Order: sequence, then C-alpha cells, then structure tokens
Amino acid sequence: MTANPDHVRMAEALLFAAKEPLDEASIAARLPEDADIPEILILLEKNYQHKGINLVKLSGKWAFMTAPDLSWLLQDERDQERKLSRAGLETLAIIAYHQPVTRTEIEEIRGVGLSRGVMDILFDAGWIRPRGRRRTPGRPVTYGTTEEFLIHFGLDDVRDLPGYDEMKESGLLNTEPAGLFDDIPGMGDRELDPEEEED
Amino acid sequence: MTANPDHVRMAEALLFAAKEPLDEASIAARLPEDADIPEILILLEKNYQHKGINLVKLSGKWAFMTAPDLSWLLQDERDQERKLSRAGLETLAIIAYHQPVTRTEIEEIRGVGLSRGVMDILFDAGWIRPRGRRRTPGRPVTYGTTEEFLIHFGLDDVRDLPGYDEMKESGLLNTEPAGLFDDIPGMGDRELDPEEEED
Amino acid sequence: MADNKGFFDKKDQFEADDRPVPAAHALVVDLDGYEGPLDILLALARDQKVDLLKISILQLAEQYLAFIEQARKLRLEIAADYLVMAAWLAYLKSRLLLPPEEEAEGPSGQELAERLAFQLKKLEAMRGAAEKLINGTITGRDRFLRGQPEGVTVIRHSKYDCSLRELLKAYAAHQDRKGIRNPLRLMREAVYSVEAALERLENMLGKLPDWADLRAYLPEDLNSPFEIRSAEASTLLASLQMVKEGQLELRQSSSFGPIQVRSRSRKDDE
Repeated sequence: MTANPDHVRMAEALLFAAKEPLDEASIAARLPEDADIPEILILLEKNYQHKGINLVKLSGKWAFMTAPDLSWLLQDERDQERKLSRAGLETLAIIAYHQPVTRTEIEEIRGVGLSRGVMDILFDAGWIRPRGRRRTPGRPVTYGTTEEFLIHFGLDDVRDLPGYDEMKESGLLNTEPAGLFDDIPGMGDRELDPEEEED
Repeated sequence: MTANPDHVRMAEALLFAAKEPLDEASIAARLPEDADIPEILILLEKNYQHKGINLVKLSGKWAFMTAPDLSWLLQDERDQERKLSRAGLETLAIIAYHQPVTRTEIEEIRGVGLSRGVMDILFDAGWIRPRGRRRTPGRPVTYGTTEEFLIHFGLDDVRDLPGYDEMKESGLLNTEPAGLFDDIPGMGDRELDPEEEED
Repeated sequence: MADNKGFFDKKDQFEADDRPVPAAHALVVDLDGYEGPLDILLALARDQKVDLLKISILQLAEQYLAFIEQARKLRLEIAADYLVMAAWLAYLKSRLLLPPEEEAEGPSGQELAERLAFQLKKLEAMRGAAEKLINGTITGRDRFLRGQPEGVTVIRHSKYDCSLRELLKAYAAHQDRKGIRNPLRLMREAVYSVEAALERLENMLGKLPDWADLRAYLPEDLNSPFEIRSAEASTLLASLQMVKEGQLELRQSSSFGPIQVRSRSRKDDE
C-alpha cells in the first residue's frame, strides 16, 4: 500500500517544525486517524535519503537532520561543546555499555575511584540518570543513560552503541566483579551480586 | 544550465540548520566558489513547492517554512508545555520522598505555607493523588505520587529515588570528593508509616 | 589525576592517547598522567604489542613493580590504589613463580593472571568505546536539527515539563537549605587518612603483643560508622604498605576473619 500524499505532507511539516525528535504516537495524534504512520515514515526516509537533510531515528523518535557528510559546512552552527575529561568520557561509556551499573562497578572497571565531579558533570549534562537499585546489601543505586544521551550521540538505541553486540557476546560487559583481589588475605572483601532490580 | 547536485544538498542543509533566514550572499560565502546560487535556490524552491514545507523568500532572505495550507497543524503547538515553579518542584519532591504525607507535614518540611495553586498544579499534572487519612485528630488526608508520576520520571518504584545522602555520596551532587563512602546506606530505605491507612 | 583535561578542546577531534604514554623502559615515572593502576598496566601491556589475553602477565607484574619502585625512589606521592595493586602483583608473581601446591586453596596463579588480563581487556574495550562514541555522529556537531523549530513537541501525558534531574535537584537544594545535614564538614572530619594510619601504626608497632588484631591499632576516639570504616580502610592500606616495606607481617586465618599483624623485627628476634 502507498501512503496518502496529503498525510505525507502533514508528517513532513510536523517533523520539520518540531522542536525535538517526535515519536510515532505524537505524529499519529496530529494526523487523520487513518494515516499509516510507519508507511509514511518509511517513504519520507527514502525521499530524503540522498538530500542535504535526512530523516533519522534517534532514541526511537524521528527527526530531520542535516546529512552527516556536510558537517564541515555547518561549523558556525555548532553548539558550544561541553568539555568532558577522559575520566568523564570513560565513565559515560561504562555507564552506557554496562547499564544498569552501580558506582562501585564503574570504579571496578576503571580500577580507580571516581574523582569528584565526574558523575555530577554527566548528570548535569542530562546524559545519565539513576535507574533503580541492586538487590544487594545496601541496595546501591544503579545508573543508566538518558534519551538526551542517545539523541546527542546520534543513536536510536543502546544496542546501537559501537561494538555493543560483540562486547556483550564476549562477556566484556559483565558487571560481575573481576575478583582481582578476592583471594589474598585481607584484600577486597567486597561482595557484589550482579542480580538486580530493574526497570 | 543546471545546478550541481552537491551544491544543492549543501544549500539545503545550510538553510535547514540556519537560525535565521539567509540572504544569497551568506549562502554563497559558505558554498564552493563556483556554486550558482540563484540557480540552486530556484531549483530548491521548485523541489519543495508541493511538499509539507516550502522554501520561501522573505524580504530578500531565504528560509524553509511550513506550507501555508498546513499551518493549522501547528496552531495549538505553541506554549503547550509549562514549567513547574520552584515551589511546585519542591512540593512534588517532598511528596515523592516522604509519602504518604499530609499537607501540614509538607508545610512543616518546607518551612513555608503551601499556596492553594501548587497542589492543584500537581494534581492537574497527574502526578499526585490522595492516598488515605492519618489516624490522628482531624484525620487529615495524606498524599502520594501516582503511577503516572513513575512513568513520567522513568522510575520503577518510588523507593528507587536516590536519597539525599546517596546523591551526595555518589557525586551526583558535587559537594564532596566521593569514593570513600559509596555504599553507606542512605535514606533510601524509608519505611512505610505505620500510622497510615492505605486507600 | 588528570581529570580536567578537556578532550573537547579541539572541538572536532578526540584522541584517547594524546598524552604521552611513558614506556616503562624509558624510566619516565610520572604518576600524574595516569588514571589508576589499571591504566598503568594497560599502558605497559601495550608495549608487549600482542593481544591482551596473550600478554605475559609475569613480565607485566615485574614491569609494574619496577615502575612503582622507581616512583618510590623519586619520592613521588603514590596513591593507595597503586600500592594495593603492587601488593597484589607481588603476590601474583610469587604464585606464578612457585610450583603449584597440591590442594592449594583458591585459584591458581594462572587463573589469577587470566583474571587480570580479562580485567585489562574490559578496560581497553571501554577506552575504545569511549573514543568511538566521541568520534561518532554527534548531534549539534556533526549533524544538526532544524535551526528555527516552530514548536511541535512530543505529546506527553502531563502538560507540565519536568525531568527527573530537576526533581532530584529540587529535593537536594531544599535539603541543603534546611541545613540539617552538613555532610561536607561531617565527612571531612570523619575521614581518617592513610598518612595518619601509617604514623599511628609505626608508633604503636611493637607495643602490642605478638599477633594482634589490626583493629587494635585503630584510634580510640571513633564515633560514627563512617569514621570506623574510614579508619579500618586506611589502617589496612597502611599495613599493606608496611608489609611491602618489610616492617610488618599480616595474616588472616579465614575469609572475612580478623586480620592480624605483627612487627617483622619481633619475628627476627625469635
């Protein structure tokens, strides 16, 4: 079946006017009831595929964006970028790939305590959020990434993170403690249970 | 003569990302020297003629705009969302953390009286609800958060909200070098008030 | 540790390794450039130029120990994390070199070495991921949303816009204003530094009987669980350092059992 051209025009107008990526429900709510939203989106995506602007899906939502190969042209439009330290970037990557993950687990992976301000900066940037708690003694808070994170980094889903599937496959994303210091007397009696309560 | 398709894509991206309408000189300044700007604009204007958005010229400057016949789609979009006032935010936070809680208790915790409108807004937002009554003289109504609240804030359980101490200790709020005191249980494990009759 | 090096300074590029990685053999010892002991190990492991799962952990342990030794000679301040790793690697080294004991408890030296290699692999994976992430297609840097949006937004159930972050911050700001808690001062006072623990251990050593519970060396005036935990942690780290310096012996008869210490010189007297 083909999408009704009037509906396509409406969706096009909505997506162009949008302040933020729109989910399908938000598009559907503004279009006539019989509009075939998925069909319209597929068509629009195809129509704009080779243009200077493309229809892209970010965090499950749709938006028109400039084509990535033209970024050089748009230097002047660049947002002021946040300065992120190496520790900040690494911590963000660990949270993104390992979520939900506790602070202790982040430190375990990096092999060093999180210095002051790192989590705060990521939280303030709107990229991480508390997600739930582990069902372990102390019920530590777990962290995950936000929709803003996916939009900022141009991802539709966490599983689209580079190399995610391979890393998951090879066990690199297990949050179980490495057990490095478990077996020497007096060191590292930390107990961690990967079991958790999740959302 | 026909415009170079690469140049057309560039102009398209430029006009889309621009924060204000662009005159031909500013487009020319960003495109390769041999780009035929008038030709490109004529072509783009024509390409978008029947789409949901059109390329239009406003007092000598070019911009993409919603097709005039579709402006009704965007009519009721403006000022849709409202921000919560600080009093609103704080009251909501106190209800979330201290529920079930009475109006008097909220006022005690905040140290100021609660104006009528604040609770109304939170009810209107669909985030709070009456939960029951205290078994104390006067049997005051207690308030708590709704399912809607959990959905909106992406929470599984209100007990997942990190406690104040936990936020500090985990570095979400940057006041203290974190790392040493990670897993000291915070105020997360609030117990239900035994004085409470549930609804 | 180098925390505020802005990798976005150059705006358009991110280099995970823009600080020089000192090669061990060059005897460049600068702990400031590193983000913890695993970071050093990873830098040293890269010198071996093979897959992390195939590196010689024994060689790596020796390099690390030499590196820390060098830092000590230069009287650089070495954070406890680095010393803990040194102690563990010294232990691992002995396990790898000694013939495996029959019915030895716990994992073999080889198993421990594999754990370390895997741990390094995990960190390396995250390093690479961070780099790819920042070199990916970033919104507002590599591709742009419409410059003049006209206001269409996602339809939310509530017509009020409020994020979890705003809610948490509002609660925290309120708690701050109330001023009942002042974790800033409380926690500063509660922290018992490794230096203080070292000083106390050194002074007290020999004043207590043969094998004594490490807890006996804690200061007496501890009140809160915070203070006790902090003192325990620092005293343990201090004792590990003293073991390494040959001043002290440590033992623990069972997992989670009490840790006992005695002076090394005392044993020599026997």
